[in-house]
Amino acid sequence: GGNAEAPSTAQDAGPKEIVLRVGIDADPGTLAPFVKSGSGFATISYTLYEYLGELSEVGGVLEGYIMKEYKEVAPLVYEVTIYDYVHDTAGNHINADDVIFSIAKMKEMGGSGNMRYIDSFEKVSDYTIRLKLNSNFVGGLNKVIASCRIVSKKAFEASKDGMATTPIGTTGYELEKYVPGSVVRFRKTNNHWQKDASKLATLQAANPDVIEYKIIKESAQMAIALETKTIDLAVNMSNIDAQRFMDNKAYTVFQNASNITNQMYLNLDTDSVFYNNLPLRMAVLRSIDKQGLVKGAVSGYGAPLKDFGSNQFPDFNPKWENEDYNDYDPVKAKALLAEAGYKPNELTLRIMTDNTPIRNKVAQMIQGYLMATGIKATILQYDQALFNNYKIDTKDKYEWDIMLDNTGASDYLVSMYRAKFDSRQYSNGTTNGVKDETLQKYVDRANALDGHSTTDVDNLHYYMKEQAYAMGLFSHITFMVGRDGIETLTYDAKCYPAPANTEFNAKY
Amino acid sequence: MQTHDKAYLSVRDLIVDYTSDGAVIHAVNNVSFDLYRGKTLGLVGETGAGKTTIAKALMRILPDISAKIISGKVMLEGTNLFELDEEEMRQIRGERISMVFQDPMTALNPVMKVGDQIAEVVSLHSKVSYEEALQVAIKMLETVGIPAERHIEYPHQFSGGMKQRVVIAMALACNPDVLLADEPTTALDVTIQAQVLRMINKLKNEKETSMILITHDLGVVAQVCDYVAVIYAGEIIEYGSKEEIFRKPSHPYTLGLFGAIPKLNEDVSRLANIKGLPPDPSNLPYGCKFHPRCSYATPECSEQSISLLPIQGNHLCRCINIGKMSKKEHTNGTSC
Amino acid sequence: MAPVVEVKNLCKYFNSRRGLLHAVDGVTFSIDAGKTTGVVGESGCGKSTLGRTIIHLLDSTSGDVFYKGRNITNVRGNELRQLRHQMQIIFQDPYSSLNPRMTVEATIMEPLKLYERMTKAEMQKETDRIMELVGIENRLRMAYPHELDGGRRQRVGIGRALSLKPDFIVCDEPVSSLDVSIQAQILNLLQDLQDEFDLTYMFVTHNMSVVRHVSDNICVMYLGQMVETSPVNELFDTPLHPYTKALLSAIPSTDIDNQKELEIIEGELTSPINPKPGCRFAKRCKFAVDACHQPQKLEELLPKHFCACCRARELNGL
Amino acid sequence: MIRYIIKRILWMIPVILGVAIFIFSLMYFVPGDPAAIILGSDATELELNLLREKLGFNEPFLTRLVEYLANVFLRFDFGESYITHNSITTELVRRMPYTFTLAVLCMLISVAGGVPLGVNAAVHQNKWGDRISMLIALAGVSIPAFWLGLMLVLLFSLKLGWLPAYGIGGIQYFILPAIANSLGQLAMLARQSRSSMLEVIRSDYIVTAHAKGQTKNKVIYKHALPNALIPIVTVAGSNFGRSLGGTVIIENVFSMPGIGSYMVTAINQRDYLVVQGSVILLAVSFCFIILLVDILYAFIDPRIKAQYEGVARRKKHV
Amino acid sequence: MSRNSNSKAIIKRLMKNKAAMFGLALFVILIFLSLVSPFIMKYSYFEMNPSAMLEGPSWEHPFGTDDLGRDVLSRILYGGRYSLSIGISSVVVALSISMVVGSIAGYFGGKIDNIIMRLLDIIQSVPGILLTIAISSAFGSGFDKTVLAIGLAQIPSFARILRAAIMNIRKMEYLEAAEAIGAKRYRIIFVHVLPNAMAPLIVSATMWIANTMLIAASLSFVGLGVQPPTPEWGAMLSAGRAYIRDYPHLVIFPGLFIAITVLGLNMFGDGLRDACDPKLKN
Ligand SMILES: Nc1ncnc2c1ncn2[C@@H]1O[C@H](COP(=O)(O)OP(=O)(O)OP(=O)(O)O)[C@@H](O)[C@H]1O
Ligand SMILES: Nc1ncnc2c1ncn2[C@@H]1O[C@H](COP(=O)(O)OP(=O)(O)OP(=O)(O)O)[C@@H](O)[C@H]1O
Ligand SMILES: [Mg+2]
Ligand SMILES: [Mg+2]
Repeated sequence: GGNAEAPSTAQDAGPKEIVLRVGIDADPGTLAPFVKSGSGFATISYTLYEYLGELSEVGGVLEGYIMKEYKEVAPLVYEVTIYDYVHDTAGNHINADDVIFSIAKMKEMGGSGNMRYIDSFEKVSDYTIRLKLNSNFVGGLNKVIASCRIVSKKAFEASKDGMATTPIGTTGYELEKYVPGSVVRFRKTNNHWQKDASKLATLQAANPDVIEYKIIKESAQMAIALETKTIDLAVNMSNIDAQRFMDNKAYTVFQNASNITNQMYLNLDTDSVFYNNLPLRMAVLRSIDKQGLVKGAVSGYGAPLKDFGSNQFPDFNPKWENEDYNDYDPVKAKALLAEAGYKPNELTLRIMTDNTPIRNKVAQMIQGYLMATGIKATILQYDQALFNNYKIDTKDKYEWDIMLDNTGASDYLVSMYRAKFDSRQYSNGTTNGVKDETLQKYVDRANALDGHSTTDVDNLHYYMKEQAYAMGLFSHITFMVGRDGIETLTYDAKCYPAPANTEFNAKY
Repeated sequence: MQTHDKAYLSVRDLIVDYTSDGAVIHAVNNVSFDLYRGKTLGLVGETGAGKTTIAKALMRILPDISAKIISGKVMLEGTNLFELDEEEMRQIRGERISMVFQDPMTALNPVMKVGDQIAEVVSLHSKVSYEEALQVAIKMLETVGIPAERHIEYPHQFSGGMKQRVVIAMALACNPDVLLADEPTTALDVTIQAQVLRMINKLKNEKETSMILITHDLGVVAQVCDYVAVIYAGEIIEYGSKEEIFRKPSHPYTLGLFGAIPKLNEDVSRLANIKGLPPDPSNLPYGCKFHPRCSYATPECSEQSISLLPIQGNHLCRCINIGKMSKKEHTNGTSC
Repeated sequence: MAPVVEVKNLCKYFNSRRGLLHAVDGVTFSIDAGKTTGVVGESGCGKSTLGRTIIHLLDSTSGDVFYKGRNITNVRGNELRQLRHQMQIIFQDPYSSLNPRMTVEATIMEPLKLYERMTKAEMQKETDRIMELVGIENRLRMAYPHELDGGRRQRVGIGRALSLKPDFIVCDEPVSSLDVSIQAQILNLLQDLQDEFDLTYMFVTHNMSVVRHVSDNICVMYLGQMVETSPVNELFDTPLHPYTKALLSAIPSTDIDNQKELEIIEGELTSPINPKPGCRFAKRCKFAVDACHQPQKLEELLPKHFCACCRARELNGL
Repeated sequence: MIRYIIKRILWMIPVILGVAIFIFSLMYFVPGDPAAIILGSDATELELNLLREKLGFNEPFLTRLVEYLANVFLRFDFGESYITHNSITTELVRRMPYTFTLAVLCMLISVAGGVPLGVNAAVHQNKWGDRISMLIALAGVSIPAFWLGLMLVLLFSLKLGWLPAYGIGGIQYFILPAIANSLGQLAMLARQSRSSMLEVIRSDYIVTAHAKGQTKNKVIYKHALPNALIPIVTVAGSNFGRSLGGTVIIENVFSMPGIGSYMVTAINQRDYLVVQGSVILLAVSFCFIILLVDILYAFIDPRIKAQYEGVARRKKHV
Repeated sequence: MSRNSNSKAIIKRLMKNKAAMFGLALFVILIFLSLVSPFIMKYSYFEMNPSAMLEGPSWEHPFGTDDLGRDVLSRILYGGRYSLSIGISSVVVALSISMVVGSIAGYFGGKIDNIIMRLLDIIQSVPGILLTIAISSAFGSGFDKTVLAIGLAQIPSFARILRAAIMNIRKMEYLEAAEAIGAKRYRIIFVHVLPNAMAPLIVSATMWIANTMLIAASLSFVGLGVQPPTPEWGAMLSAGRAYIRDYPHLVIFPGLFIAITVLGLNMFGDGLRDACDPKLKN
């Protein structure tokens, strides 16, 4: 990619400026580079800052942005070299000191959780730094590289508010206008440091002359904004709203499978009903019609999972697709329930979930499915903050029996297993209290740099399936709707669109 | 009631009803009377007798939601006020007929300067500039004994007596031909009452104003009035000159009224009293409205409607048993 | 005859926004047993406050109150509650003096419930007796105050006061909000009750003719102070204090044959807040001299006839 | 008057301090850990603890409270957001104009619409005019602002294209949100206006005004309305508080970068300092409006002015 | 309390007021429907039907179905239990606490009153909905917590209303009479003061029940309050706004029921106020 040439209508008197107005559904809150960014900033981020590097797409390959190359000098020790002609939009030259500064700041300010995998980092030469990682797992380096936004130390220190409103990055865009909470506008500088187009990574393109982000939090307003032509592209529209534009010639609806998938966890703490009761776990899993969830919760825009995660990743084994993954079987479920020692309607389970619209529906549907099997269920729904609290807080016993959550990864399927089932990260076994050495072994093997073979991944997959500790439910599709003339949209490895990469056709 | 050709204001067959919570209250029933130039008519009666209603009806300022003038006419120098349209009536209010209200504490607008409140009525009825109207107002204030410089003050800065004087000044500002004074002194202390009464008398004499004075204080009546109408349950039950009424009260109710007030200059060991209670105005007895409480009542009293008939000259009374009452009790009542 | 209530130098001050309000200021008088003592004066002169302070509804600021010779100024708690048996009050406003949510029966019975160890039946009987006494028909037993007219309400108030069988009752303008015909009924009732039970009344009013009718002795108050006190006829025949005189002559008479011009006291009642020493009437008094601005003493100028005016002797030729 | 205003302003200090303490304590006990939010769901317990330590969450309550109060009231520093690390003070100052413009506009709309509606209803009591006005008012109080907001957008932005649907810019951007946010208050004001007008219309001085020969309209607007204004102004003042509160919702619907939307984001992120700062700022501005209302009282009602000036009110006698 | 009232008179007047009775009838019908709905409705409020999602009104589903194919009518009727009980219980919470606070302040006056009033000043200077949101975010979401948050935030204004009423009653002579016959203080408060001071509080509490539904909707809007799947009307309304254009029945019907409740309770409250204060009538 990377063709910055916008196919503007040649007949026009002068070169028409291409303005792309993008509606985003969350407030970035700040434009600062080292602050942990929410979904609001994620979209804007690529227009403003560059990373050392990033995966080309979900499960893709690592592309250097500022990083020219890296090499492994010892196990878990890497030397990263950046281009020696990088400069930011204010003209500050970027060298290894700036990189060291940026990594240090990122770590200090907690801008990315991935920084915790860095054991130490130091400058090696003017344009080379040495990174020592502390964990042995596949994709570790990718995570670190793709989490480091690089800015000039000088520029950062000159900014009064840590670049919250006066950011200076190294992309082809410059901030033109910022009304916090409302509008962020960038203008192309035509002075990007990377003049060699062949060395540009996918997301480094700078197509529109002006990109203006508008924050529109109310979902109904997003559609209205498109219809009243006050935005050109709507990011993250609900499938309900998106459907309105599907048959409309004046708009293009972009569908993209999300890298974030929905999972269900069973409480396996020692005092849980599920503990030492495999038939019961199976009964619950078998009660759930994943296809039905797709239909009900996301109007069919998604797919049931055949593993804990989705098939987007390179380490997903295609043969799983046709196998049974504790799939819906109401008859068997009833039998399993009996086998587990419960009479119909004897057992009541608590389903905990956050309050996102999708999982809100999933929870209600699961409640219904369980009821059909003969298990009563109550729903405990918390806002994101409380949900995280109850999820992590293991000082006492869990407040739930079934937890619904989502997990995403940008590189490997096994990353998700590692995130949830690595007992080293949790004081109480895994995220759902599993204390199982075998599982730990499989997780470790599948994630190890010298592991991660098809067999290792298969072992993990089948073991998880047999033990029924948790289950992947479905993946869903995200919708971006653009007005006619927007040809292609590009997404990053976390499935956020990068508007600077948008390609337009003549109708725009 | 015989017509007096010099009658300045005459009221004929006035009937006013209120509706409240679905019940119809017969507040004024067939009231007729005349008012002469420069004379004062006293309307005397107990609470709820309908005195205020009569006065408000004359000015057509009854609450239009609940009150209804059923019939009657009010002739002011030959014009029937009830036939005027609202705009013409407005011209008459304040200019030709004005009213002093029962409670001086509440009759003044608390957020307007007293000077402005008086000036308002002046400027409504004469084609003078507001400045001039204010000058008139200030003069009126001085007339009632309030220093001119206090016209910029608000009602709350005045005492009760002064407020009543302001109200009177307001009522008199346009030299009305008829003044309706509704219990102008009931809310006041005796010493203040004396001041106000004296002032009313003075103004009346100077300006030849006709006045209707509503009160239930017979002392005030004796002090100020020329004629007296005793009202009971919305009817005039006795009418006459002050002398006639005080010397020879004829209706049993009037008699009772006189007997019930302790006298300053005389000792009785026990007050005569009227037994029972005033009738429920929504359910008035048939015939003589007083008969349930009357010690002279005969069966006829409840069988026919009783009319107001002259006993002597202009002295009218609504009772069929006057003749039958013993002479002794009669004189007893008048011993004041 | 021993006085039932004696008041010595009683003061009651209120804190007000602008200063100390001398509602009752150094009042001394006594009330004879079985008699009615009238207290008159203009609105706000402290009549009600005096009555309420005597029966301990308000705490006095200073001075003493004696009941049947016993100093009750500082009684508290149970002792005070016992005293309530003997001293009662009837209020001016029959509308606000009855709890709108209590029936006639409940109102009259409440004091009995509070004190007497009576059975329910006894209380019922006692209520019957009181209702008959004050002339309330038995059918109104379960009626609420708003269903009653002013006269009947006042009877209920009287009944409530009587149910404890008090000796002494403060009547705070019990008839001034009633119509004349009803007023006469109530006055007669009070009189009958007094005769029957040998009650002692302190009768507060501003209606001179009423006070003349009911009282044996009379006290005239002006701005918190007692200016004159004497037997009733004496006061009406030979008023000594200029204020009393003015008050009497300001009352319009119903005697149309002897109409006199009403006498006017110029000016109005001044504020009782932080008053200056001396005669408080001086400002409105046509006889005022410098000596009037000195504190005045209540002196017995004629037998049983006290007056607080330094010029009273001279003006009345005594 | 000036002294009164100064006194009131001084009194605001403890009130606002109280608000700060109150909100701080409330937020202190909020479950849901910002550290968990900041670090996301894959944080380890160790990391969480480190962050808590860093953010000072492990300090005792009082220490944190005192430190917070000192920062807010001595250094005018609301701290920095846990999430964005931005200075909350800067952010609040930046967002304030939008929120206030919106709230003031809301107040204007509700007054301009509600008062005439209520007065009209009162004047035509129990007639059609009254019924229709009150039906409008009832509809107003029963429609949630966000629902109305979206409906207005559909009509005026999408269908008619008259007004912008969201965002900020000129005054036209504020119109729809202001209408949506103020309808409920307009309705309340209409009801209040109606009932206080009804009360006033029954007053004697209104009859007096009629008796002077004043025209109906003048009586209503010159005599009645000014007297009915106190409760109306009171409601209008508290409506300002409601408008401020309403911005929490309406700013989100209309994507306005005011304090309300700032606060909602913060609540969901457990960004306590932001929530505290926003609430304190809104409370302070509400306090000022209440002060303004109190001062306005003095201009509406001379009696209140007199009170402020320390001249006691006319005494009321029973 | 058996001696309870002049309420008889109030009730009599109230019964005569057609609008008030109509309002009360609406409210009672809603309560009744919410109680019997499980027995009379064809569908239960949680029964999902994936083949009938987001259907508009029809004979089968008079109010249509929601995004999970549940019958909206059943949900609304059943949801009345939550909505109405949020209103009623939060009023009970607010009333019980504000009665204590208000009567202490009103009856004892003086310093205690001053302190209480200053505290209320402080709480009241936080605009109501903000306060509710703040309290609610402290408690978290859920039915009981929402009730508490809404109720607690209302205490200051209820306490003030009660205090004002008590201040009025304090001037009444029947209190003096009670004191004169030696009634003890608690008796005076509970027998003579409170019952007579409750009327304005009850009136505003009545009207306020309706308001809680709007507050609940607002709380849901900001992600607090009772969370769906609870078929609380405010939450349904808030959740349905995503469908406001394509499937308006998801917001219109809960909105309508809120409006009916508000209408009914306000009509009743207006009537109650008129009945308590007959002066106001004419
Ligand atoms: N607005 C009204 N609505 C209904 N009834 C009314 C109204 N005003 C007066 N009444 C009734 O009409 C009757 C006559 O009342 P009015 O005020 O004329 O009596 P009054 O003689 O002036 O009494 P008072 O001496 O108390 O002033 C009374 O029964 C009263 O209750
Ligand atoms: N509780 C109180 N607090 C403050 N001031 C009071 C109080 N009660 C009475 N006052 C004041 O004390 C003075 C005397 O009042 P009081 O009620 O005793 O007068 P009164 O002679 O009974 O008047 P009225 O004839 O109007 O009943 C008045 O100025 C009054 O305002
Ligand atoms: Mg009258
Ligand atoms: Mg008194």
